[in-house]
Amino acid sequence: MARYGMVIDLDRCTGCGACVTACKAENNVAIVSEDDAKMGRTMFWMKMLVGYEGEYPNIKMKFIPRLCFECDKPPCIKVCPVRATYKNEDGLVAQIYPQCIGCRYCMAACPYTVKVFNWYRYVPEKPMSNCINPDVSVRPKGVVEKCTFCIHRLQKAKELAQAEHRKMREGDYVPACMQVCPAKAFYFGDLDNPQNRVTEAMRDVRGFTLLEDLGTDPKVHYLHAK
Amino acid sequence: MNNKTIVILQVFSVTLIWGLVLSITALCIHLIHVAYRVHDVPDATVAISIIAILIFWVLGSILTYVFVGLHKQRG
Amino acid sequence: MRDIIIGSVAFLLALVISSVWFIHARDARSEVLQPIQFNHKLMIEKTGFTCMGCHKLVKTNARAGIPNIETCGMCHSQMMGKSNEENKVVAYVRQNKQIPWRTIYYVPDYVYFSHRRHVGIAKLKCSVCHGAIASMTTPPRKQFLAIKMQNCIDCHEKYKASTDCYACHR
Amino acid sequence: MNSQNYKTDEDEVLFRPIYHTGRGFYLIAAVLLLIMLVAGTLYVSQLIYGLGVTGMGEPVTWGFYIIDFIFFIGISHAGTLISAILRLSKAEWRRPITRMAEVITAIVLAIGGLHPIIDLGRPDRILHLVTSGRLQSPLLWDVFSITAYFTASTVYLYLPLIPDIALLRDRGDKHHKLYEFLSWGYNGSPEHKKVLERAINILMVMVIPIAISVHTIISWIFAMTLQPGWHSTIFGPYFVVGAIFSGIAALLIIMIIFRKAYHFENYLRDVHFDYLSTLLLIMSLLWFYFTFAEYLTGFYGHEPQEMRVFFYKIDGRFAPLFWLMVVCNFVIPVILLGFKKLRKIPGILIASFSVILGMWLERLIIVIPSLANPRLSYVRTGVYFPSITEVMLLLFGLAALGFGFMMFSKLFPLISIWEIKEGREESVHNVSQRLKGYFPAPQAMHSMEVEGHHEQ
Repeated sequence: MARYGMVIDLDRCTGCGACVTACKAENNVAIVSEDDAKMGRTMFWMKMLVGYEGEYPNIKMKFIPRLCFECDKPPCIKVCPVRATYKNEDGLVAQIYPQCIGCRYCMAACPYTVKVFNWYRYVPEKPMSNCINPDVSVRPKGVVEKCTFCIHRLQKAKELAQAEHRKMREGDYVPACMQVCPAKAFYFGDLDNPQNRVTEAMRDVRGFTLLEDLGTDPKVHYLHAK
Repeated sequence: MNNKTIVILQVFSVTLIWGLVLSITALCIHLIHVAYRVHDVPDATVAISIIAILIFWVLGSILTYVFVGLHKQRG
Repeated sequence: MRDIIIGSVAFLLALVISSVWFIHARDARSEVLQPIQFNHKLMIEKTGFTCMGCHKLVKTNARAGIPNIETCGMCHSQMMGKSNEENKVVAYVRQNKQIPWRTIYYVPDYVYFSHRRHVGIAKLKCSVCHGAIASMTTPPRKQFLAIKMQNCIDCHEKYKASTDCYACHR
Repeated sequence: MNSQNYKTDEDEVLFRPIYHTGRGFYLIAAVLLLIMLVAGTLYVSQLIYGLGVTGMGEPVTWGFYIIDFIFFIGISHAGTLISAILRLSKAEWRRPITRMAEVITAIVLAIGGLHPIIDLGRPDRILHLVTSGRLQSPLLWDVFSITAYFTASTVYLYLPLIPDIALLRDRGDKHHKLYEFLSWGYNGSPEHKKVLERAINILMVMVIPIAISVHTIISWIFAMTLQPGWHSTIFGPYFVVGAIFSGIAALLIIMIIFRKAYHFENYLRDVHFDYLSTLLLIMSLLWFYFTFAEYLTGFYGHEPQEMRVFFYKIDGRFAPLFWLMVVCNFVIPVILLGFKKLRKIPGILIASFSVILGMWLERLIIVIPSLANPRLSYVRTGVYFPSITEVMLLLFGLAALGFGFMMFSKLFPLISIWEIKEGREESVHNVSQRLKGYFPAPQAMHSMEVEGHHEQ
């Protein structure tokens, strides 16, 4: 079984936000009203975290595209009371919407706060309602959702590979955020395959993960020269 | 409503607690079964269920003990 | 005391009624009537078509594909027999209007179901899910194998297919 | 009403609330019902529109509901635990207060147990807990422990109630059949007494670990996560201490209110309030010790993420609430209960209310700041302000507690009559016997009996 992971090169990232937009469009992530946004209910599976380094006037902005880190030892799955979130055979942390009872315990347990909750049933308004991706479900109200590494793409890619009687190749399956990145800051693929570019990038000395000391073993690594 | 109905109702109320106890037991066994099937830390499930089942069985037994004790020496 | 009895009886009654209604509402889907009483059996016998003759995408696509009037029109641009139902098809073809078939089998949007996976790769027979549809003289009115997760899982377990939720849920 | 025959009963006052209902009762009941109705309507709107009607957002994904959940379950420790401990330690002064404590437990547990369901985004899927529950999740531990505690405390309320029900049955006035049904044929014979006593003895030993486990497990919901401010080993005992603390305060409030309303002055005497409030004072000190230990270790370690939460609490947005909590939970009770002069009914009532408020604030201060300051420091600090729905559902809980208590008082005596009678008949003798057993010297018998009165 594969073990999908990602490397994001922060030195390449310009903070343009294409990944954020692509993710929102690809995964039918709801666009919330202004009032809700003020209450912190904005929904991002891929979020651009902005950090500031240095003191005025020598401020350096730091952009960190943050998606679900698909941890190898995820703290969120331990607490789920109904197995709505679990680690599947591809090493992805699954989030099964029809199973979720909406207790939001996983959200409280996730140290990276990657999960978002459907506070309402969001109905896309007119122009956006034409842009629903049929490959991805529109989540009902009251369930937790998160980045899936574009699992619908994996489902299709696996099936196509099977239909063509071959193994999955690198590049058969990439998440939307990586596909659109103009700076080519993303590497993605099977971490068990040492020939992949992603495994190569993971060996880079610049590599680090967020909150490494928690021992969650995120499968999304960052590259950043200090 | 005569005395007989009352006694029947009383017996019914005791069976209720046993219904709870047995359903909790069944639930625990079911959860252990599921945990084994999906390989999701079954030993922890077993440990927790043993405690839960034990507590409920003792509770049910105490209530039954009282019920039987109060009815045995009736009249 | 009487009030209590009446109250509890009413409560139990409400509970029974609501649970019966709940179970009933989940199971019994009203039957679907198609605009044309299509005869699968006759079609297969007369033309020698297989299922794939009309449902062309079944091996290569997620959806099997319902033939459009262009497909029907290849033969039925004029009457070939005398049946009343064929008459309707011809009428649709002549007016160049799609036949408003009604959906019987559907999966919710959070489920990824693909015919390619089941027919193309796993080589399942259509009858596994659709029953003896090839020998039916009228279109099916309801799902042969109800689209329920338990049914999927039973079969997946039987054939050792993946039962990972992420294999189908999305 | 033919209770005239029984007017001679020495404890007639305790039966009175069952047979006589004043106008004030209806008025208060109506107000409480109205509150519950309004809250119920708001909850229905939450069911329809989703949890968006609350003030929760991200990263503060738990709000009032979870706070109320901990708070109410905490209050439930009033009862069974205190009454079990007092029974176990043969504290004779417990006799008039055990029943009230147990009733609080049963009612509050039912209310508290509802809160996680209120908090669910999809309560319609609650059955998933049965079909595919994970016993490894602390939430499921909670489901089990609360169910166990609720069952145990209801049984523990019911068994000591049986003799009283039998008394009511023998009076034969109101709800005769109900009492006949509930009394399980108890006739007060020595055999029956023995059976009941034995069952109560087993139960009270069993109930204590269950009660402690319940609040420990609730604390583990938080402590099992990696969040700063939650991931603490001290949380179990800290929560239990807080729970008993707020439980005693709630018990004192209810005792004072119903003593006034139902004229129980002869039964709930100054000595009971004195002892209970001393217990409250001890718990207040203990609470302070735990709080101090918890925050000092966090502060001394100075882990950056921990410090973000720490300063948010004591110096940031939550500082007023934090210091109000300290005042309510520590300063006020210690002042009011520490001095004998102030430890009178009004002072105790004020202290109890302040403890209730303070303990509710404590739950708030545990839940919200940790969520508002996620570990990942790039994430913005969250804001949370409750919506009217959440506030009303808190009021619903309080109203339901009051209403449930009032309803109970109309069916069963609020003070355990048989225990009072037994105490009057037997315990004076028993206690003096016991006291004799405490000391070896037979010469000092006379002076010791004087002491004995003092002690019980």
